[in-house]
Order: sequence, then C-alpha cells, then structure tokens
Amino acid sequence: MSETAPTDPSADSVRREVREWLEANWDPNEDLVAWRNLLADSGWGMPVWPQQWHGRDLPQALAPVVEEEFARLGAVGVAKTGIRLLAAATLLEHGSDAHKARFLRRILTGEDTWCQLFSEPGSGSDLAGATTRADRHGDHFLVNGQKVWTTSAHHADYGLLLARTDWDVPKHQGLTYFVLDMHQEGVDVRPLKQMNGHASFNQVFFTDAVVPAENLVSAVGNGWQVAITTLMHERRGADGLRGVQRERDLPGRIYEQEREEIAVALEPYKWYPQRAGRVDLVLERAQATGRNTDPATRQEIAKLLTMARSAEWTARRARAAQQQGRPQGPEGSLGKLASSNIARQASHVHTLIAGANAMLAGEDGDLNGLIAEILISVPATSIAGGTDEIQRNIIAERVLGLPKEPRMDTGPFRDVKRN
Amino acid sequence: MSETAPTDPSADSVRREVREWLEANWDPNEDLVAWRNLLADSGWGMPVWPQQWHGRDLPQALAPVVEEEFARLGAVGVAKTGIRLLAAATLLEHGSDAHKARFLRRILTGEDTWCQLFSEPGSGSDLAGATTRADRHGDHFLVNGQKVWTTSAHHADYGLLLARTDWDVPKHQGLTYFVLDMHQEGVDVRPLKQMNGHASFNQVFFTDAVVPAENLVSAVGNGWQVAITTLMHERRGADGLRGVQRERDLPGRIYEQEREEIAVALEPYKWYPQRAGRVDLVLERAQATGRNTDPATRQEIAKLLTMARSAEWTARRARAAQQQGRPQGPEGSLGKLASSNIARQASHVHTLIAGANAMLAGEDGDLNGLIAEILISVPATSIAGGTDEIQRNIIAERVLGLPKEPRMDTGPFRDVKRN
Amino acid sequence: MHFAFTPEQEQFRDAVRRFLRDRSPPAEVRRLMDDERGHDPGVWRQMCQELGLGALHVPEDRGGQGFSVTELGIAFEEMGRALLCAPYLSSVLATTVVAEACAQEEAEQIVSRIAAGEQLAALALTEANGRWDAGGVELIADGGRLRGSKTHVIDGHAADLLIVAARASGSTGEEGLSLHVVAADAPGITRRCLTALDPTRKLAGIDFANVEARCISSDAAPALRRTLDIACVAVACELAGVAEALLESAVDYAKLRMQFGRAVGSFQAIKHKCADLLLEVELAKSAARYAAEAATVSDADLPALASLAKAAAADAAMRAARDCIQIHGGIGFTWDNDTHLWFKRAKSAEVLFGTPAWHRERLMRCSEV
Amino acid sequence: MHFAFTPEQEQFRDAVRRFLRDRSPPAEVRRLMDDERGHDPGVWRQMCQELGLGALHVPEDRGGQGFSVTELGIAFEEMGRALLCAPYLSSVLATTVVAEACAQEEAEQIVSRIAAGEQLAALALTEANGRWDAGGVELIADGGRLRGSKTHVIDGHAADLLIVAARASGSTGEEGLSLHVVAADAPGITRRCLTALDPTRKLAGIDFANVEARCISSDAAPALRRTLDIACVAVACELAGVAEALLESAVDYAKLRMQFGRAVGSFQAIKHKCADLLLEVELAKSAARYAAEAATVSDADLPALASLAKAAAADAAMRAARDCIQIHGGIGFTWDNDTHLWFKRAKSAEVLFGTPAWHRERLMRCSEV
Repeated sequence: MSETAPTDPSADSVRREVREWLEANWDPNEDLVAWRNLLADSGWGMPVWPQQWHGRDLPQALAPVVEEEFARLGAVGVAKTGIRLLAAATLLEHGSDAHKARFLRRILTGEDTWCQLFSEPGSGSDLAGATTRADRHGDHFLVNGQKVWTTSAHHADYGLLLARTDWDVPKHQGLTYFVLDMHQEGVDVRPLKQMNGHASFNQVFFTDAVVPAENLVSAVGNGWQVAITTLMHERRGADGLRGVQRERDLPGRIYEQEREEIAVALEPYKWYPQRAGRVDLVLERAQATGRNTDPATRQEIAKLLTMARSAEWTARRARAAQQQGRPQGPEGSLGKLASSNIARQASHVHTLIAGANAMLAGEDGDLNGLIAEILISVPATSIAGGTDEIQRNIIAERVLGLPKEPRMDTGPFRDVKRN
Repeated sequence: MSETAPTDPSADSVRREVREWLEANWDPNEDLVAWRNLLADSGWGMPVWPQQWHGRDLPQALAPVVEEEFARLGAVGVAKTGIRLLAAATLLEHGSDAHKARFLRRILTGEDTWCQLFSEPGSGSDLAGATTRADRHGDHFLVNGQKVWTTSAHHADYGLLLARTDWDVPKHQGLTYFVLDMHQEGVDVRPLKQMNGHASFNQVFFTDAVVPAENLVSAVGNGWQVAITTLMHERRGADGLRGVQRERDLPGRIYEQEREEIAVALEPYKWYPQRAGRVDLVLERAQATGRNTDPATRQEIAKLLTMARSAEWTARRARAAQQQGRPQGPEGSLGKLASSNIARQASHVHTLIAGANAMLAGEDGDLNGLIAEILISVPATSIAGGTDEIQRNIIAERVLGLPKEPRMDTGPFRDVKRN
Repeated sequence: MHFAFTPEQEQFRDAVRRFLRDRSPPAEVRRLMDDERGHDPGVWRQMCQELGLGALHVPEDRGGQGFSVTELGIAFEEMGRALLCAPYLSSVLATTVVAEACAQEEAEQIVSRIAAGEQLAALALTEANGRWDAGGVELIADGGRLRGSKTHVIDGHAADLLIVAARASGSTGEEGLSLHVVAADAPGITRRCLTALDPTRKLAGIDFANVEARCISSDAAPALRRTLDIACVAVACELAGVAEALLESAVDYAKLRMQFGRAVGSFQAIKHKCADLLLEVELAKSAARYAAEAATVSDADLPALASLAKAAAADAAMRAARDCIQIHGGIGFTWDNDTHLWFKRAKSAEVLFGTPAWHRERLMRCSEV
Repeated sequence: MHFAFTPEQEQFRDAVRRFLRDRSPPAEVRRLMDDERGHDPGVWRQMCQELGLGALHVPEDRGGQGFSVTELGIAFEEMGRALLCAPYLSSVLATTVVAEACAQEEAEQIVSRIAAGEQLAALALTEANGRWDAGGVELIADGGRLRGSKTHVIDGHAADLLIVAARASGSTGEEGLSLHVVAADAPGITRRCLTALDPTRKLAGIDFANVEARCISSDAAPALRRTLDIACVAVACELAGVAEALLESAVDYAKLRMQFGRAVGSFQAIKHKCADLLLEVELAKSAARYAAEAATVSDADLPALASLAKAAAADAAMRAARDCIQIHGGIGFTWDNDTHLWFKRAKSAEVLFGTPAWHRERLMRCSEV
C-alpha cells in the first residue's frame, strides 16, 4: 500500500501553498511558543480545523500533504503531547465559542498542559459510574471526590472533569463535563506508585474545588456524550505519544525547547515498552544466553513470534481496509486483546530465557534490570486502557453482534449498588 | 487410609449374620431372578433400605461389611446397572407405598429396565426449562414433547419423566414427575448418532403418551424437587457403572446371566474410556512411536501426566476427607472440570504422537482406530453430564461463594424466552 | 506486501464463494464423504473449466492460469469455509511440483491436462515413517523402476496419474531425490483407499512393486521444498476458512439458543470465548494471507512464513472446532449437526504436512535461531 | 500414602498459621522487605525455639526435630500464605544437606545450632551458569581451599555459616563434588546483597578467593540431589500456599467490588476465572502434598514427584498471581495493594531450583521416558 497521500490537483496546490509559507516563515532558531502562535494564526498547525479556530478547513485526506512538507523541512508543529489534542478535539466539538477562544490557542502553543479526570477508584471498568460530585452554588460548582490514574496531573494546568450533578437519574444521564483549573487549593494531586516502582499516575482529591459555571462544557447532564468524544479520540491514538520523536537531535533553539517538552510528556511512559513485553529483545537474548538451543524454549519463542507478527499483520490489514475507505470499527479492541496475550507470552519467554537470573532486578538483573522490569510490568497491559474483559465484551457485542447482558444499573444512580 | 469398615461389635454381628445367610443360600447355579427375589425377601440385597422395602435398616457405615461378605463368596447382588438404583432411590424417597410395592422388587431383580427422561433439545444446561407437557385428562395425563440424551431408552420398561404441568408459574414450580410406561404407542424411541459414529443415546418423542394419574410421583408441581433427588444420586455415582465387572469369568449359570445383563447395560458406554483421553496409553505410545525423544512432545506429555496425577490425588484427598466424616461437597464439579482439561490435553498429546497417522481411522488408524476414536470423542467430555461452563458456575457459587448472576427466568414460565 | 485485496481479487472470492454455496452445501458434503471417489466429477470439471481453479497459480507457460498464490489462498479460504469435497489440494500439489521440477514443455503438457479437469493427478510423497519433508523419502528408484510404498496420498485412490518422489539407492537426506510420473493403473501398482478421520478428504496407500515409471526430475529436492511450502500456505488458508466458518456457526447459534431465559451468547462465558476465538481466527487469517503474499512476491522468508502460517491456522482451526462444539453443547456432538465435519477437517489438517509443533521448530530453524 | 492430615498435623498447621498471622502480617512483610537483613531475629528465634521450625524434618540424632517432610510441607504452605520474611528456606537447605552429607556427630553439631536459631547458615550452590543441579558446580576446592564465585545464595548476606558446594579440579558432572563449611566472615570471602525481584527473599553473590574451608563431604552428589528434591518439595508447598492466598484475595475482592451495579464476582468472566483457578490451586496442592508424603515415606519416585510438584505449583502460583492482579484491576497493579508482594514471590520461585519446563523434562527423564 502506498504511504503517500493522493496527488490530485488540490493536493498539489496545498503542497505548494504550505511549502511557500514554510519557506517564508520557518526558522529553527525561533522561540517555540512564538512559532506556534504563528502556526495558530496561519492555520497551518492544524490545517483540518475550522478556519475560525486556527485551522484551514482542509479535508482530512490532505493532512498528510501538510505533514510531509513540515517533515521535509523539519519544521516543528503545534504541541501534541499529553492529552492536549484530546482536550482540543472535545472542546472543538462540544465547547462554546468562549471555551474555544480561551483554551485552544494555548493548547496549540503548548503553554497549557491538560489532564483527564475520568477514572475513579470506584469506577474503573465502569467509567459512567463516577461518584465525584459537582454541586451548583450560584455561579459556580463545588467539586468533591477523587479521581485516579491521572497522567501528568502534577503539572497540568487544566483538567477535563467528568462529575455527577444529578443522582436521581440513570447513571449516564447524571454526569456533567467541566474544564477544571488545576491550580487551586481544593485540588490535591498525589503520585500513585505502581508495583514496578514507577509512579506514572496520580490520584487527584477534590475538596470543595471550584469550577465557575462558564467552564461547564455542553450542558448539565450531557457529560457522558462529551466524554465519549474524548474517549473516541483517545482510542484513535490522538493522545500524542506517537511520532513526536525526531530521528536525530537537530540543532536550533526551537528543537531544544521541543525536546524538553517531549521529555516531560514522555517521562511517565518510559516503562511502557517493557509493559508490552519487549518482543524485540527475545531472539537476541535467546542467542546471547544460549537458550536458543533448548527445544522447549524454542517452541515458546515461536508461539510468541507467531502471535506478535500475526497481530502486526492484522493491524496492517485494518489500516489498509481503512485506507480503502472502510470505517474503523472496534478492531482496536482486537489489537488491545492481542497485545495482552503477546505481553504475557513475552514475559513467559523472557522468564525461560533468564532462568535463575529472573530472580534478580536492578543493576544485578539481566540487561541492567530491564528484564525484571518486563516481568513486573506486563500485568498492567491487560488492565490499562480497558481490561481484557471489557475488550472481550466490546468485541463480542460490537463486532460479533452477540446480545448484551442484562443490566443492573439502569435505574436512578442513587439506587445503583456501588462501592 | 484403611479400606475396611469399622470392626465395632455391631459390624461383627452383621458380618456373622450375612455370612451365615449366604452360606446357607448362595448357589452360583441358581437362576439370576430367582436369587435376587431371595435377596429382596431377605433384605440382604439392599441392607440399608427399610425393612419394609426389601432392606434391613442397616446404617450406611455397615454396608461395606455386607459387600465384603458378598465379594468373599462371589455372590451376585441385586441389579444395579443402568439407572435402576436412581429410580429406586427416587421412589423410596418420594414415591407412594403403591409405587414402592409395584416397582422396587422388579428393579432389584433386574426384570425391569429404566431410563431417565429429563434432558430436552431446548433444555440442556437448563434442565428446569423442560417444555415436554403433561396435561391432565380425568384419571390420566397425556404427554407430548421430546426428550433427548436418553441412554437405554430403546430397551427400557419405564421412564422417569419430568414434564411441565403448569405454564403460569415460575419454571421450577410447574414441573411434575411421573413414572412412564415405555411400552406404548405414544412413545417413539429413535437412536441419536454422535460424531464419533456411536449411537449411545436416544431421542424419545411423545405423542399423546398416556400416564395414569397413579404414576404421578409426589405431587403436581413438585417435580423439580423429586428430580433433584435423582440428580443428587446420579452425581454420587449411583448410576451403577462402577464395580460391576467381576475380575474373571466365573463358572455358573447365574454369572452367565449377570454377564449378559452387564454387557447390555455397558454397551452404550464402550467409547467412554476414549472420551476421557486414554491417558493410560500415552507413555507406551510415545515409546512405541519414538516420539518420546521429541522434547516438545515430552513437555506436553509431562503436562498431561501432571494434570492427570494431580487430579487423581485431589480425588483421593476428597475421599479421605469424606472418610474423616466431612460431607461431600461440590468437589465433584472440580473433578469433572479437571477431567475435561485432561481429556483435551490427552487428545492433543495423542495427536502429537500419532503425527501423520492422526489422519487415519478405523482399521487403518493407530491401534486399530482407537486413537482416532479418542480424537473424535474427547469433545463430549466437557459437555456431557453438565458443561464445563455449568461446572464453573457451580464451583464459583457453591465452593467459592461468589454471587449469582441476575436471573431472567424467574417469572411465569409462559413468558420466559426459550427455543 | 499488500495488506488488502484488489477489487479483482474480491470479485474472484465472491465468484468462488457463490459457486461453492451452490455446489458444496453441507448436504452435498455429506453425500460426497460417503462416496468412494470423494468428489463429483461434473463439479470438478466446472471448477476447472469455468472458474479456472485447476492450476490457478501455475504460470501460463507451464499450463496454468498464471494467477498468484494470493488468489490460490483466496480459493483455499473459501474451500475451507465450504468444506469442498474435490481433488483440489491434490491438484495443487501435483501441478506445483511438476511446474517446478519439469522442463517447460513437459510441465505444460502435464499441467494443462490436470488444469482442464481431464486428468486427476496425485503426489505420492509420504511413507510409513510419516515424514512430510523430502528427506523422509525411502522409496527406491532404480533403473527407471520404483520399489516401495507410499501412504497418506491425497486423492491417490482416484488419481489417473501418480507423481512419485523416490530416491537413488544408498542416498540420504535431500541428495539423490527424483520425481517420476506413472499412470495409476500401471502394472505393479496396488492402491487401497484408507479410512480417513476426515472423510471429506480421501487418502490412499499405494504399493510400487518394481513399477516402470518415467523420471521427470533427478534433482527433486528444491521442487519438493517449494511445493511443500505452497502446500502449507494453501492448507493454512484452508484452515483459516475452516476456523472462520466454525466461528460464524458458533456465533449464530449463541445468538439463537436460549437457556435460563437468555440467549446463551449473552453469557460472558460464551461471549468471551467467541471474542477470544475471533482474535485467534483473525490472527490466523493474517498469517495465512501474509504467507500467500510472500509466495506471490517470492519472499526469501517463505519457508519460515509458511510454517508460521500453517501452525497458527491449525491451532486456530482446532480451537474453533472445539469451541464451536462446546458452544453448541450436546447437539454439537451429534452426527446430524454439521460441526463435526469441520472438526474432522481441522483435526486432520492439523497434522497434514507436519504438526504445529513441528512447524514452530521449523520456523525457528528457518529464522536461523 | 496418606491423603488426609492427622489431627496432630492439623493442629501443627493451626499453630503455624496463628503464629504467622501475628508475626507476619503484610505490614511486617513490607517492613522486612526493606530491611537489609530481611528478617526479624526475634521472630526467627521464636520460630526456632517455640515452634521448633528450625530443622523440623531433620532426624533428632542429627540435631533436628524429627518430624517428617509432610510437616515441613505444612509449614511451607503456611509460609507461602503469609509470605514470611525469614531465613527459613535457607535453613532447610543447610540442615538437609548437612544431615545428608555429614557423619552423625558432625551433623548434629552443625544442625542443632541452626535449629536453635543460634546460627544462620546458607547453602552456596548455584553459580553464574544459573544451574541448580549439582553438575553445574564449577567452584574449585583444591587442598582445602575454595576458589570461585557463587550467586543466588538465599540469605547468603546474613548467614553466619556457609556450606559450599565445590568440585575437584578437572572433575565434571556428578563426580568430584565436595561440600565445605566455612564461617561467612572468613578471610577471602566477599559477599554482596543482590537486588532481588522478590524483596521478601534475600539473595547474595559470594566470591571465594582462596578461602580455607573445612571439607564435610567429598562425595556430595547424593546429598545435594536429595537436598534439591526436598527443596523443590518445600518450594512447591510454599507456592501452593502463595497460590491459595492469592485466590482467596481475588475471591474476596470479587465479592466486594461493585461495577455496573453488580459485584464483579457475579460476572462469569470473573467467576469462571476463579473457578478455573481453584481447580489449578487444588491440583497444585495435591501434587505438593503428595510429593511431601513421598519424601516422608522415602518413595523411590521422589525425584519425579518433586519435579512434578514444583512445576505444577509454580504454574499455579503464577496463574493465581496474574489472575489476582487482573481481578483487582488497576488497583491490583499499585504498590499499596499487597498483590504484587505475592506476585513477586511467585515469579521468583518459578525459576528457583529450575523452571517448570526444566522440571517437566526432568519428570520425563526420571520416569525413564
């Protein structure tokens, strides 16, 4: 499959236009924020966004043309790390003009950092079961409760908050979506340490945290619909963790600033490759340890490679189908389920290869503790971002069309059993 | 653990008594039915049964003493094959005196054969969802519907029938239990062929089959409680398939008649050892084919042996606990689930060992087709007698105490969704 | 590598699927599995002459249709779905080995008759040792005469022409291997139909008692290797189709079957089993299709990819077969329910050309691990 | 073979369980896993002096308590349940090998001090090659002096006494193996605490630079074999206890945790996972207990049974650990939740004394297959 965008006339003219603009304006010694303000003004930073809001109304199909031209010159784009673009996409769709005017530009320039305040200790698989409450007091809401698994909450300026405003209607109908200012006394962010020793997430406690009524997104009681927009963009991988790292360390002030921004954003994710099982290391580890001569280990490695390669091909089949114009379906859940299986099998194989050394960690462990980090990180793969059980429900119901289970949580939320 | 019964004074006196009686009465050249009538009269055939009904009111703990004395002389006991003793136990508990007088003796003598008419095409896992109907017409009921998985229906004299008499109450309350005469026009028995080519079961079709009201067991609407008695005795292994085969072919008319009876009863079960996976054959097959030198196959064999031996030890632990006076719980479900896993793994191992020959069956197949029969019989293990899924529910709810699922079938049966 | 089929390939799939829906419904499968010949000659001729399936992937100058292994894979997926009873796999084996081993003219001559449906041919490779690699050949070719026995010969009972792998007396391994063509009714040949676990694919045992045969290759190892790779890809595609058909059947049943007042497919035990199965089936399809593409573009990794695909598809098909019976419950174990037909195909094809474990070891070996 | 414990054995279990409930609650485990020594000396002395756990299974005439491996197994099940941080496994290794290898009087002398809690001893066996069998020993004993390095020495950092497996220069396999006793602070010994994946069980690396040591056996292979068998049985029992504790934790949580208006334990996905896990845990317990009984009655099959039990229990414990985290969801992956403590014990013990795959191969070899 070709990786290049169509070469129809409009593509050519767009390519010419962006190229000219970049040649006239791009300067690697510019200040990052200043450059991005230029992008926001010109619309070239988010060309598919509306002209009114820092975009150029280009069709999605032409976005790659613009990206290619940026890449050709090594020009830095708008800030995409963290959940900035999730916030932006949600506000674009559901926010008021005031929200857009106030928040979008500083998202693109990277001046503001955002976090997502959805998950709670009591609602993990069941996001709509949130019990953090927002109670109206005149021109503002007071927020009380607790969120969890919040990446980057410790340096976020704003949070996308899903809170309950009505307890007497079914659970999906009593939620409201807010933009919450993280810099206030009623917000207490505490790091959450995981079993592998990292603390990539936070718990966020609210004690009479204040949200002005104008920060309400969409309408009271409409929070679940808004949250779904955020989640859909998240599922599409718009969380800005891919494709941000440049191939080499280019010289120039703007690159330095970009590298710093990326480093901060990626810090919580540094163990994610280990969580996925590091299939890439398996063959070389087997050879280095001599375990490649053990027939039982060879079988397990072959099973792993079969799963991993087949999953990769399946993802490419899905992408190719999408490029042929078929809509993306819940195949993401298939990939997610596959990645759990792969991570688990990879951990098993790394254990077989390490043998006795699987007992060691840190500097004493194989590959300076990297192997141990795999062994104690893999369990997260089948939980984070929706458990395997939830993925199986999604696959069974939405792909295979199997009937849903009877629901026990359709009455007023007040009466729904919860922890 | 000792296999002998207690040697308290009552045991000694019982032992003396039965020994004297057997020495006076046992004759291997007697006619089978005549001898069993003698047993029924004396009460020695079913010593724990009530004195009034062919028994001697002995406590269960003393039954082994009597069995030992019978075994010592090689004396033949009452008829236990098929589901005779399930029928008897059910009638003893729930039947009227008239039922007992009419049916029990001919069960013990073996003159009557019985079958169990519970399962239906539409109610497999869900026995209480039976839709075979019995409608009262004066002094009799007319039965219409279909049963399935009925072993020995083609030569049964009577059937234990679970049929629906009330459609307007919840499903467990609308069932009634009957003794049905199988020799009538309204009963049509057809063999049911399985995927392995055997036809061990039958389908039974009822078209206005007649059951006189006096054949109703317990009360109208009380059928589920009666059926549970039958099922509990079945789960305890009272279906008379174990321990009936004598070690060698003893001479004497009565043994000949017994052998014939057993052969008829066991005919439908001849593929059951294959269904369980024939773990006993694995090591010798691996050696004979040379597959014992293949490390990957060795791993799979070792896994199989580990499962099979551990399951055996678990069963013995349960028996030992029972002998210490702890009641039998739902450990049977654990054993059943284990046997599914074992059978599946055994089939896998037999495939690896057979290699290309796993493609052959009948006379061309390995061990004259026995291996092929394993491969195409094993899938029944995880279904017959309650699917693995049902066993897991039982284990989770009754052993682990996990909460039940919400039920969708508690209203009037008429309104319950069904096929 | 292509990860999507072209519109032409999709049309080809539709055409094959329509044809098989008409000509190979389960009732017809049941009829033919009891038929000694094992196929319907009229349907086979139609497949060859109308759909051009006879030697689909063989180059035109060697008597074939000149399509690629990608199209062959599509055909096999559909045949697995429909459980076609026809001498298709045997024709692929025969035409592939002939096209690979013979000189162009001879290949064209032999292949074109098979492709036209005029002649049935079978490759006689495997022997009592049960090995599927060329090195397992023990039958001796000596002065143009064959002595030895073959077994598990697919459609060997019905073939008009036998292509026989043999070796020079005293040779071992991949040395000294030769291929011979002989009429199936030639003097000295004794054939017997074997009882197959999967009655939809007939197998024969064939004895050669000093049989005069024409040698078409005296260095047969490369052709046999390539043929077995293509055969593994074909069977992987077939098994992916088998797995998919079983999954669909299980899902359909789970939607309809009510127990405890609910469709059984609403219980997570069934629902999640189906979801896991879909994943495994999709992975197996991807592996099989990728291997087919690899054969099409002559990827040097074909041996590894063929083994990977064969192992993955065999495991997926067996799991699908087991789960499909389980989800059907008792009815799924009956003769009248169709599940066992696919189960037996899956079980038999699991070991055909080597067990999954054997192919996994081969994958590692080919990957130079 | 006994398949039920005697009332005395049940009482013993209750006593150990009560003790551990008091002295080894999770908070204490967390305290000790951060402690460099890794155990509480007072608790250890109590275990030795009040419960007599120090050398439970060693015959009285060799300084032990004279109980059987069955009682040892009970103790290890309970220690696995409570995740005790104490030099217990190391003491079992040391006392077993000494009791097996030394003459009666010497054994009594060494064992009785360990049993009294007066001295900590560690068996230094494994080396950089990671092998757990006696044949893997490479450290050289030459004229009463030891040269080489040991690693993965359990409690080697805290031991007062080291029992070192060595071999005569030039020997291989099970020939030329010897055992030596040396004070842990003897000249030429360098010890370092290794960072263990499972911080509840401390490991050390120990270098021997021409260390003078007393030889207690010059034909050590049989004693080492027996010791490793007992060690495998002990760890199998421990892992059965680990698995059981994890299962109980998962089930408790599944009953309490509400999602979608229901206890998550009412969903079949969770319910059936627990049921499958119970089965695996019960099978592992049976295997571990049977192996312990086999050691008690000196069954000749002990090596096979020990390997079977070790493999079964390791697999069950890892599955329980994985499932317990999964059933807890995100919270199960946090540091504050206790599940990871048991997870790390399970993962580490999985490879201790050999991986499950290695033990399965050993089971086959011992069964003369």
